[in-house]
Amino acid sequence: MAIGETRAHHEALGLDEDDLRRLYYHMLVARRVDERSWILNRQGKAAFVISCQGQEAAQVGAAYNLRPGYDYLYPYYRDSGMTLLLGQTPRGQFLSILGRAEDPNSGGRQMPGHFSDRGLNIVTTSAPVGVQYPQATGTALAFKMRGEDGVALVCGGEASTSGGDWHEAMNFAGIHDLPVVFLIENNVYSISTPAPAQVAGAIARRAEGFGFPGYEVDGNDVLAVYEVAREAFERARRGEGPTLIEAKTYRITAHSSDDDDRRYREREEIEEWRLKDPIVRFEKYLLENGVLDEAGRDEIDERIKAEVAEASAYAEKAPFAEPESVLTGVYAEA
Amino acid sequence: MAIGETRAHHEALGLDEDDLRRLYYHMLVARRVDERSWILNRQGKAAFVISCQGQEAAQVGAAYNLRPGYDYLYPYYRDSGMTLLLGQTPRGQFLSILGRAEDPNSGGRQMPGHFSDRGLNIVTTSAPVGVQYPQATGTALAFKMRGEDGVALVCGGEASTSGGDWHEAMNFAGIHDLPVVFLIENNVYSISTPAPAQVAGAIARRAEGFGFPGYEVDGNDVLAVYEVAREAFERARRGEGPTLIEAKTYRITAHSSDDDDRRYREREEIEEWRLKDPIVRFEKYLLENGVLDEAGRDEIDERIKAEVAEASAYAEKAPFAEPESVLTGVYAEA
Amino acid sequence: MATKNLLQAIHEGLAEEMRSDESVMVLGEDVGRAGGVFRVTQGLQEEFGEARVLDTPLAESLIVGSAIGLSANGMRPVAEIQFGDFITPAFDQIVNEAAKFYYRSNGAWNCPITIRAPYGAVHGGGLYHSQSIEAWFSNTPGLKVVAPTFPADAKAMIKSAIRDPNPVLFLEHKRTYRLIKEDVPDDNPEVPIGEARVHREGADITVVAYGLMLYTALEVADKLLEEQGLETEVVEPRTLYPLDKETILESARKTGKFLVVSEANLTGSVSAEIAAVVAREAFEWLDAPVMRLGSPDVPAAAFARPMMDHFVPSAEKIEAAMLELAAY
Amino acid sequence: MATKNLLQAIHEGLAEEMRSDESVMVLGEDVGRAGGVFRVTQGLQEEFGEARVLDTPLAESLIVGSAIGLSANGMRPVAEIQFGDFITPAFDQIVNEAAKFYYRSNGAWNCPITIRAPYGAVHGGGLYHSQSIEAWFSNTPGLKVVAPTFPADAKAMIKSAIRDPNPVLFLEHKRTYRLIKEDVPDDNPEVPIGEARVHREGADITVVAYGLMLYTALEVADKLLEEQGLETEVVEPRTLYPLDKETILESARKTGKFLVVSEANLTGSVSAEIAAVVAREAFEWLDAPVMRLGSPDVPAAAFARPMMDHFVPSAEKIEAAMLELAAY
Ligand SMILES: Cc1ncc(C[n+]2csc(CCOP(=O)(O)OP(=O)(O)O)c2C)c(N)n1
Ligand SMILES: Cc1ncc(C[n+]2csc(CCOP(=O)(O)OP(=O)(O)O)c2C)c(N)n1
Ligand SMILES: [Mg+2]
Ligand SMILES: [Mg+2]
Repeated sequence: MAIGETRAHHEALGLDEDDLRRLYYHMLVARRVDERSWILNRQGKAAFVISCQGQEAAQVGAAYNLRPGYDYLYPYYRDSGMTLLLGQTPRGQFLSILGRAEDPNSGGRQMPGHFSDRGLNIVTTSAPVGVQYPQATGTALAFKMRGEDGVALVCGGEASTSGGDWHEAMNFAGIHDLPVVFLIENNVYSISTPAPAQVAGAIARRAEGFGFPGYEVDGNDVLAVYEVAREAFERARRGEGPTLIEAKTYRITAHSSDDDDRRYREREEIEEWRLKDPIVRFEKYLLENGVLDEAGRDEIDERIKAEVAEASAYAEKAPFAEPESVLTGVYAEA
Repeated sequence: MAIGETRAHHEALGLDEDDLRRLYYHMLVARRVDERSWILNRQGKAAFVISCQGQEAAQVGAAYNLRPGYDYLYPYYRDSGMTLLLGQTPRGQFLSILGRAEDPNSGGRQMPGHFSDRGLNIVTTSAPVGVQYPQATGTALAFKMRGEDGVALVCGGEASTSGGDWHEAMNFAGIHDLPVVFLIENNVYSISTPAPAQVAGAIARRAEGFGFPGYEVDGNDVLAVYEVAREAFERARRGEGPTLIEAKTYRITAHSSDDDDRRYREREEIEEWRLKDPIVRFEKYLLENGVLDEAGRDEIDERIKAEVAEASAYAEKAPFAEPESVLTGVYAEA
Repeated sequence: MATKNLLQAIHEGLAEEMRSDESVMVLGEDVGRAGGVFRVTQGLQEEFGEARVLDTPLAESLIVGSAIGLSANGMRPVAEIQFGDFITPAFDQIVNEAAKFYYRSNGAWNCPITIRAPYGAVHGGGLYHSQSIEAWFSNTPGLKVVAPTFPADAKAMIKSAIRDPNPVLFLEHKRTYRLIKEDVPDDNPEVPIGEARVHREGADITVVAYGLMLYTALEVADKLLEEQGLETEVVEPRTLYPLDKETILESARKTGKFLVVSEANLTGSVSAEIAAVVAREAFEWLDAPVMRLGSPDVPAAAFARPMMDHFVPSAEKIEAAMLELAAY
Repeated sequence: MATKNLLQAIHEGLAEEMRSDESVMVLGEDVGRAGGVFRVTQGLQEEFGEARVLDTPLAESLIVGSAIGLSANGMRPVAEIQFGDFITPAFDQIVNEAAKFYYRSNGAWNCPITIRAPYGAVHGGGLYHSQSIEAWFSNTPGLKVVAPTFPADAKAMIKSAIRDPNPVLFLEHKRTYRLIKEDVPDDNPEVPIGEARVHREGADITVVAYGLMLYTALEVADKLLEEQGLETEVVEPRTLYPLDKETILESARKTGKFLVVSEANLTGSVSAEIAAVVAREAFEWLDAPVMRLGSPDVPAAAFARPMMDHFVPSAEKIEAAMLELAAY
């Protein structure tokens, strides 16, 4: 499926207008939080930013199938679109970006993008790329052992398929028909390395070799992602096993605030992809289908912007953890 | 391709009768050396045996495409059929099995089956399963960088595809069209674990996902293996990239002399596979096609047995390395 | 009450935990029908089924990684690594993941997994079935590394490991699996992680050792008492990380003469840490240099028997070191 | 002659080796057009082409494993690990493969590869862009671990590493990349692997340090000389494995007061080995306990700046330790 127009088929998917507005809201909130983070970075307030921009449709579309606090999510560092959808807040995100004591992910211990939320079953994440895949299969196996219909959604960029962990997990999931959904957000770059130097063949086609389905989907089409992910979640809940989804998308920003992407990609390429911006595309769909009008859209955006401003301001004023706190919490007590 | 009769097509493959006798000789020599090793083990002389038995066709058929000392071989521990074909000797094999100073692989440092021969470009091997795959891609890359037409043949059991190293190497080989041939000797077991608990989907089909060809072949048919491997080697030499070959075969012996396979497999299963013994099958082909007669076959076998007896006797009398020698040779001198 | 060797004691500890807690499970290569290459898990699959005693693919990163994910979803997995030498592919999952789960999530997620790994040189094992792997893991806060030697301790400590809310690497010396039997009562006392054990008291010298070297040290200590009246205090750390510094230091301060023996390649081994702690915190009490004895700095034990025997510290070498120390 | 910082010096050493030996090549993540995330390889791809400066997939085991295979077929690869924290997936290929190639083949195959890895805490790096990884690799015979600190040394040692017929792990402290500049003459003298460097002589106390801690120790030594007339001898190991014991011991015996400072989590760090060697072999000369200072035993440096600054040993802490030592 090539990247194209969002298909007018939400009714066919069983999504009502509230669903659509929810999807839209969460895509936009992720975008606006991200944009604000860059401002904090440019102001010298945030040491590090790593962005979801461009990938919001893939994230929100897939994660919309999760039952928060029941299913498990193993996100990767760009998946703020998912964690915000599940119930993390802009405030929490800014607290994390600024490394404050109240950072819900790590209390300021970890870099931004290292999500964690026990209540929401967002499993604590780290930086080594790919480690989440075997972990997610274990979580899925626990569901299966107990006869529960929980699903583990595990995500990564296309480069996360280059490491052995991805493969070991794919094989294990295939052997035991585990209820796990692998979502690869293929955004064309791994820092500076373009996909052809990273990925041989085609990611989605690899699932076949493990005996389960793999789909390539237009990752900038939130409904298309939702649809294929829904199929995957249902399959997992029926006990039929894993699914691999490769969402073709694009990283609009530099890899992170530490990266200067002019070293390795042309401005034109980015501009081209900006035209395919998943939020703009979905907006168009909503306008065309009468779900939103311009005023309604502006109203949502204003609401989000206010929320983001408040959250950012809150975080900026929030205290750091005590320096000495780094010494504690190394071992859990029985 | 199901396991069946050896197809009468050596002429079509460009193999003459000398080739066939060479193939046969090397399959048989590997078998007889292996059988003798078990006797040494039962006599308490050999601490450890790990066998090629049942896999000789896959090994000799594939390795017959190697140019010794030019192409590189990354064998795995069962590949004595390959190393003997390339030029290692039964004497060397027994010296290794008995851990003697003259052991060509390691001077008694390593367990049997850890092959190494600098002159023959058999790269030193170890025990951790799967490590050879990335190494083989590096070796292939060096050939490619220098514009040489060398090929790296790298081998492992089906369980060696479960670890990440195999996958990382497959991906890298696919990206750069490296001249490497991956040979998986699928002998149904990984120690006690049967293939369905080890391998999801189908190994051969995984190559597709990396953009290069994968073949499943009757691993007990030496000519069939030779044919598909020849195609792979030619492809590599033409600069067209890697090939994956899954040779379906069977481990006739226990995993090793330390293993008691009655814990996990039925005797009947083994007996069934004994009927498909690759050596017996190839013998039948040679007899039917008039390449050998019974007398000729017996003559070869007698010659081999004498050679094996001499080699074993030599090794039994050969000295161990000085105990103190373990202290030296840790670092190479400039 | 029954006498058991190390292997049986660990087996029994596992079985009892699995009986009393449904979330406890075992996973690893060939742990099921085969019962593991050393037979520690023999019979468990029959009793607890294929799901709770799971044969995994040959993929150590997956074994530990999936154990982490199982623990995140309510299970208490015990992962078996077939040989310690093959734990290397799981290094990332152990030191970067399991060990940091609790700290990095600011206490929200913990990681109650146990990783069992046989270690140490064994005849016929060669370079890759022999290594002493403890130093790789003893610079990693968040992880616990235990290496009990005696059967009763091992049974108690496998239980402590399983119940511990943190990841525990449980090391088993292969040559001690069947070396001795001892009484392992049904109501075996608990042995908490983090407590060393004083095996014999003595006023003259201290020897710290674990694994096979502990047995050898105890034998030599008996011999030197008998032959020369030398009173050796023998201390077994049992937990290698974090160390029970107090017990070790107490002994060092008492005897003033300190030797640590381990089978690991000497340089960079855990015995370096033990020696460093003593050199720092018992300095004023020391009557002799802090001594260490280990294997030579070569990759690992060789296959050929005479070569291997030259590698592992022998009773003679231990005796010589003890006498050298005593002579100060 | 030009003044260069550490990063530039390493870059220049690499470039010169690539110019003089066609078999030298660089591979790693983003080393090509991007020139590496720290820019050490910037410009190399333009000069030497895409093959000899190769962007690899994100797969550290592959990076090291393929480097091994390249070296087995005539190349001299320099593998870059983007951050030392991510070397863990390559652990098996490094300690079980590269380090054992020569020994296990009884000298037939060697493995002349260099693995560069930035290490150490840096602001904003958090737990996974901060670790001191040297202890993981300093119990592995067959491997060499070097960690030069000053630019001229680093340039010379990257060349020594590339030319060495053994695998060399080349550690670069991130916070020292641009910290100082010094003259790095074109005919920079060679620095063999395995030789420590005495940065300043002194009769009162010895401080051993490397990486960022070396700079801090040198500053504190200057300060204490000026303020209190304390004469500190500062020794930099430069090679962490195997150690230059002679130089370290000579200094310990001279001053009788010994402190080793490192940024690694204290317990199980390389400084344990250094302390153990001194405690064993300089005992008779010691006037004080062998002291160590390191980071606390917590997983790694935190993200938030105040938390990170609390983690890394500060000049104040180093000064306090030196004064405590001097007071004996
Ligand atoms: C094991 C490991 N190696 C290297 C890195 C450094 N690194 C962080 S993100 C990244 C690129 C990942 O690319 P991709 O998976 O495509 O995700 P994207 O950033 O494009 O979303 C790299 C190399 C890492 N975090 N972990
Ligand atoms: C990384 C690693 N884990 C575990 C082992 C122990 N081990 C040795 S051989 C083997 C089974 C390998 O099975 P397969 O790849 O199918 O080869 P086969 O023995 O059947 O020929 C195992 C588990 C090992 N050598 N390396
Ligand atoms: Mg990407
Ligand atoms: Mg097999």
